[in-house]
Amino acid sequence: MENLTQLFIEAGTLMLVGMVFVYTFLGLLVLIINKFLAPLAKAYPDPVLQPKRKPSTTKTLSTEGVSPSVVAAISAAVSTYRQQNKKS
Amino acid sequence: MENLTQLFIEAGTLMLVGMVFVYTFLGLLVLIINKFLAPLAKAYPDPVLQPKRKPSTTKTLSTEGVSPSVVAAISAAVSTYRQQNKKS
Amino acid sequence: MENLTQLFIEAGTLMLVGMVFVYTFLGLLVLIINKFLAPLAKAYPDPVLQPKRKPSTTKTLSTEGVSPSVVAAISAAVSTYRQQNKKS
Amino acid sequence: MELLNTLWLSTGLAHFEFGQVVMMSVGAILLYLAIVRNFEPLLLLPMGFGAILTNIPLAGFTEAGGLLHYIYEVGISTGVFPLLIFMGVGAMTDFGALIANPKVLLLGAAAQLGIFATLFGAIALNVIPGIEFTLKDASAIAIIGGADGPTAIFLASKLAPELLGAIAVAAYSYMALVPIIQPPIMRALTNVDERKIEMEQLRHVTKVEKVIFPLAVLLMTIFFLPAATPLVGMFCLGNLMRESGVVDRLSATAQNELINITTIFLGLGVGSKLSAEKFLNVETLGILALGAVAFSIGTAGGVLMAKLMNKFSKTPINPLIGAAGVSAVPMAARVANKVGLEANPHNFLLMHAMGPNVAGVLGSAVAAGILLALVG
Amino acid sequence: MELLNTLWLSTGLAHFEFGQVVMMSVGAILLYLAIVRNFEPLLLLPMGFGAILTNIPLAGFTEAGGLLHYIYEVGISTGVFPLLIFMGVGAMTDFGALIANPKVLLLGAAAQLGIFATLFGAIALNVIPGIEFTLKDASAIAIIGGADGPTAIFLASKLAPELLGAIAVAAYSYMALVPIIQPPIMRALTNVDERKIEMEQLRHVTKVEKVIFPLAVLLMTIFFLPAATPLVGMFCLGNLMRESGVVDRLSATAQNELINITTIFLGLGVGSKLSAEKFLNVETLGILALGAVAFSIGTAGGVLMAKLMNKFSKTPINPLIGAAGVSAVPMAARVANKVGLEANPHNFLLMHAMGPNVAGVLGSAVAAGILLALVG
Amino acid sequence: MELLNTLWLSTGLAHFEFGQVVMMSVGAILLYLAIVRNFEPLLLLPMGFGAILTNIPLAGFTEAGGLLHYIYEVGISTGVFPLLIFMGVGAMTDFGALIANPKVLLLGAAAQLGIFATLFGAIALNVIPGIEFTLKDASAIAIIGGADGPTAIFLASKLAPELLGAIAVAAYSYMALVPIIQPPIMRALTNVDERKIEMEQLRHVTKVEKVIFPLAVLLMTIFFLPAATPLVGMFCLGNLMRESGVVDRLSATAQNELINITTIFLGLGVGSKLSAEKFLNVETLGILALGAVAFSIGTAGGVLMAKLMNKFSKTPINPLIGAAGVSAVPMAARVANKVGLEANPHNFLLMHAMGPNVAGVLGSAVAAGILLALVG
Ligand code: NA
Ligand code: NA
Ligand code: NA
Repeated sequence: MENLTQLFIEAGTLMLVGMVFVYTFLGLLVLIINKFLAPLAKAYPDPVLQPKRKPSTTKTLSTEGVSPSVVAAISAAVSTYRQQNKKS
Repeated sequence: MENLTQLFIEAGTLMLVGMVFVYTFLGLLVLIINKFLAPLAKAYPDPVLQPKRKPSTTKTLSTEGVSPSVVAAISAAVSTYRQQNKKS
Repeated sequence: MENLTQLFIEAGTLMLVGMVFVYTFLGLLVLIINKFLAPLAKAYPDPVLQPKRKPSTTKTLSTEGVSPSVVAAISAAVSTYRQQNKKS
Repeated sequence: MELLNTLWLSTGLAHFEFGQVVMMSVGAILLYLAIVRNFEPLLLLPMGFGAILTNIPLAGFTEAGGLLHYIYEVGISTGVFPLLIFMGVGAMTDFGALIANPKVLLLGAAAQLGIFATLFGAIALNVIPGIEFTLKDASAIAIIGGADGPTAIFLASKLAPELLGAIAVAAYSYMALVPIIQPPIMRALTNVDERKIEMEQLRHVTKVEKVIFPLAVLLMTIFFLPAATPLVGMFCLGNLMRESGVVDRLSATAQNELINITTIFLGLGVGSKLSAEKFLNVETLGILALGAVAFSIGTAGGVLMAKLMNKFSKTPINPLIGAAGVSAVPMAARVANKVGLEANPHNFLLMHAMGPNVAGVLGSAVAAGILLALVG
Repeated sequence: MELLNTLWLSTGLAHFEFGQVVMMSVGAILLYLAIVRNFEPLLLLPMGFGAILTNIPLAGFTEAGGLLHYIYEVGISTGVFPLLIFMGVGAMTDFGALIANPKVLLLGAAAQLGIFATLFGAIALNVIPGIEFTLKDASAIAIIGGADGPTAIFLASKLAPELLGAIAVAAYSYMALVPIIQPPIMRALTNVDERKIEMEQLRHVTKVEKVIFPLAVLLMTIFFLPAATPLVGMFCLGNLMRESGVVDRLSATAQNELINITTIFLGLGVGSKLSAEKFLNVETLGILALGAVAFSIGTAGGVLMAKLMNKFSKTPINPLIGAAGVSAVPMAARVANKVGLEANPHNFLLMHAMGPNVAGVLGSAVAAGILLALVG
Repeated sequence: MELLNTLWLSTGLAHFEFGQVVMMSVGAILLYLAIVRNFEPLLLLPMGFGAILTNIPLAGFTEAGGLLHYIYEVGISTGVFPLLIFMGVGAMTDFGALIANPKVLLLGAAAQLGIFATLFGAIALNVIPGIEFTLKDASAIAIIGGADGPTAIFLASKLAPELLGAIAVAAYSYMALVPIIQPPIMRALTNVDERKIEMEQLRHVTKVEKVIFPLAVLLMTIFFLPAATPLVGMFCLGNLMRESGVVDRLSATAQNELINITTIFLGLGVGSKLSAEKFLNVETLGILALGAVAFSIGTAGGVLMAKLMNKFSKTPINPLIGAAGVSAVPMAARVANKVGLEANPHNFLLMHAMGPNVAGVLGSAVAAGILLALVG
């Protein structure tokens, strides 16, 4: 049983040392992020990318939200027609 | 020549035993499929999937089959224009 | 210093032999290409492939270059409207 | 006649031992869990299959010259396969949620209580006759509480290779069982009001932070725990490849083909340790029991720590996200999100739980390093 | 002057032996067959290239420290590469057609006559002076009749590594020649009415069946022929990964990158066995002759069995699909389809021929297992 | 207390040596160059990371059983990794521009002056106390002038493994510096009129030519320089897989996943040679100095040869494309294009410079073969 007691003591110490170490390690990491990384974010912000306007590929079924090309086409067609009508 | 005869006997036996074994093995597999797998097919049929109707992405060049959004846009544009004309 | 002189002589010879060999090797390759490969090009020309005309998938935002389906739809809509107006 | 006898003796039927039949059933159960129950199939499918192959009489898969023997020796006893998996996992990990709210690292620390308490428990099991765990064995078993497969396999291959099969089975099974194990514990330790707590939206994390972060983690590991640098180092290498943006083709390969190839081999190789003589004993039962304890204590540790932090924090912390500190990425984070939604249908905790979730990976790698340094 | 002499002595021209020149021509012929005639290019291209590299004087590709030496020792003498290929092939195989009409398994059995008759033939060749085939040699040669590359390479590496080069060349060459070898035999053994027979549409096979099937095959192999479990097991693992649907990323990698990488190395490694002293002898001629015999007998066996079955079957069986039982997937099935269309332009046999085709893969893996068990 | 001491002794802080700190800084600088300056990141990122891992006290990455030890022994000391990279590069190389205008091969030959002059220079450095380069060392250093990473690593691993780290660092650094090193030399050796020279459009190259070309190169290497066949052979195998069009899946894998996996390991393995005792000495400074000389002389050699050829050629040759003969594909070709555009905004030299660029790869592989044959 002596041996087992010895093992228990070792395991208990290991538990204690281990948890303290893990907390210390990750706690230090919290500090590092707060002290060094977060300021970096302000010093080197991400470059503002002009959001490449991807031609929207969503298909809309309602009248609202029609794609710009369609609207442009219709405006052109309608105004052309209006002018033709005026002339006549 | 004795040695060769011996080899021939061994090769012949191997041929016989081999073919019998292959037939037995694959024949048993036939049985297993018929007795065990085929009934499984009835017990656990494939789930009937609602065929996901993908929005059709084909582009049409004729007037028929124009995509709904375009039709909606045009209807709206034309009816707007019609109302404006009426007012004037 | 004797040893170093010896090394210099070896290095010099190596430089000479190496450059001559590289030139000879790649020079021979020039010959081979001119004498053997180039004639092969005439003997076995590439088969002429009918270029598969991919349907153009570019989307345009300006009125010009509106996709054919949109134009077709608008023409149809407008001409329909025109006829309706005439009748009324 | 002699040939027929040879033929009979070359069938499996003539040579089956009881233990092999049982172990092939274990393999079949693993396949069932993987395929039907969708329990961590990426590893349990090849592992279950490997377990079956290993126990085929006469086939010699694990003897010198056998396929699984080569796989094990090349990739697992050297530790190479778990490290490559770890590199791939690093390349798949986004530390954004953690960098945005770094104090959740403490949740990842708290959940490692599962590991160290289990170590104590494993030693305690020595009172049972038939079980004799050394401190090395106990450490290898305890790492199950890290809820991280490659870490468990790596440590077990170094400290207790003869227990590797049981440890890997326990680790992956309980990882798959996280949605069953965790919620009762989470509900027992919190009240509804706590579970309803909504957290503030996370700030944007810049590219520079994400590139520096793996290097900072590596540097700290070098300073304080070199024994953890194989695991942490490969993880950080993968993450750096991902975030640097200059080696996208390497990052893509590490996340896909390389990790896939390695996973197939890792599963088969671990399965090769599921032989009757190594698995069918009371120690395996002990390991399975300890694994459940480890996950439970880890979960409790994370939740209680989160409750404590919520008391002192300026911004509110939902204690449920503490449970994600055990890692089991991303399952535990999803569980936190689900339990949170039950209490408050507008409370989306997923992103907040990803922080402690990846912190848990770091935490258990650090714990593995401590065990290697002090026990190995 | 001395340096110039050293330079001359370091050219290949100063060291060529006649055998090397001949073997490099053999390599060039393999490249020609692969590139211009499209004969099994995936393996014949690297194999032909490997044959050329192997025979370069002074380059030492197959000596200790040489690239091909490493490839051969790591992947071929261990059997690892053919087994990985087999896993990939399993992941690419759809057993649906076979499960829907299981009696075609008997066609896959019948076509293995090509293997066992060739074994007898190889022993018979011993009457020719200069040829001395042991039973092991004869078995390794006979497996050419299996019309399955990885099986042939695996068995040859175990039973007769010194014949591996000739056996692999024969196996892949005749597999590529299937569209030339099979049709005359098929036409000779059937009449037009038989070739016109239309077969009933196959029933739908469910996912559950497809998942259970590889496990059933593995179980039978374990019971009756453990010696075949390396080949059959890896094949079934690949197929299970495919059909289970839970590890799609592993299945995709096994079917693509992993099998591609292995194929490059397998081809180079096999090519390294195409050295003059191992290939340029009368035994190689014997092997090439026996290979043609093996494919012919296998084809005939399948067709005749199909004719026999057609007499007793309730549903009609077109005898042409018996020829697909030699495997050579999917070439032999396409040949059956093509010859069928000649007789009846509305008769599409492709799906029906896929059943015996994949049955043939199982059949020759089983045959390889028998040879390993009884002769190895 | 004892445990705390063990814990302290297991931190890195207790064991750091000065050399290790310096070498980790070197690794950090390589990472900086890769990530921020975009210097050959595919190799410098894993190499820099490997350098850091290698120098971690207690971690044992390069000791028996360590990850980097395995990687180095398996892939670099055998020469396998550089050869696989070379196969992938071959599969990515289009020789069209070279076949269309074959005389640019002479530019690729001229640029190899960088190699052989540096060999002489390395021997000359022996006058400096503390530097003692043997002819083998000098040859391994000289190959930096080939401006080709895998060739340099392959040759260094054969001739001077203890210098491998410094040689690889120099080779990749100067390759990345090509846009800075070359333009001043190019401008100094040419006048504006020469730089304005427009070249005729290249003829179309057929598929047959492209398929025969790698075989012709291989045949010549077999005849005249077998020692170069490992490098040239694997390169030609990759190119043949690409151009033959019959093994597209193998070619795709060689160009992507296989080369990516190998690159990660090659970088780590080379990094493992960046240990203090092997790198921190006056020889490394010598190597870095010689590398700059090598690139400069190679560039000058190519440009001067192009000027000479322009005098005798029927069709005009812009001397700038001679600089691309050092290889450093495709950077050097882009530099030639850029400098050309400065003098004449309508002068697009890129395609014309690709010819000498790929010729330079062949040229330095041939030079490596010569060094192996005469010095190795
Ligand atoms: Na964890
Ligand atoms: Na077969
Ligand atoms: Na070069």
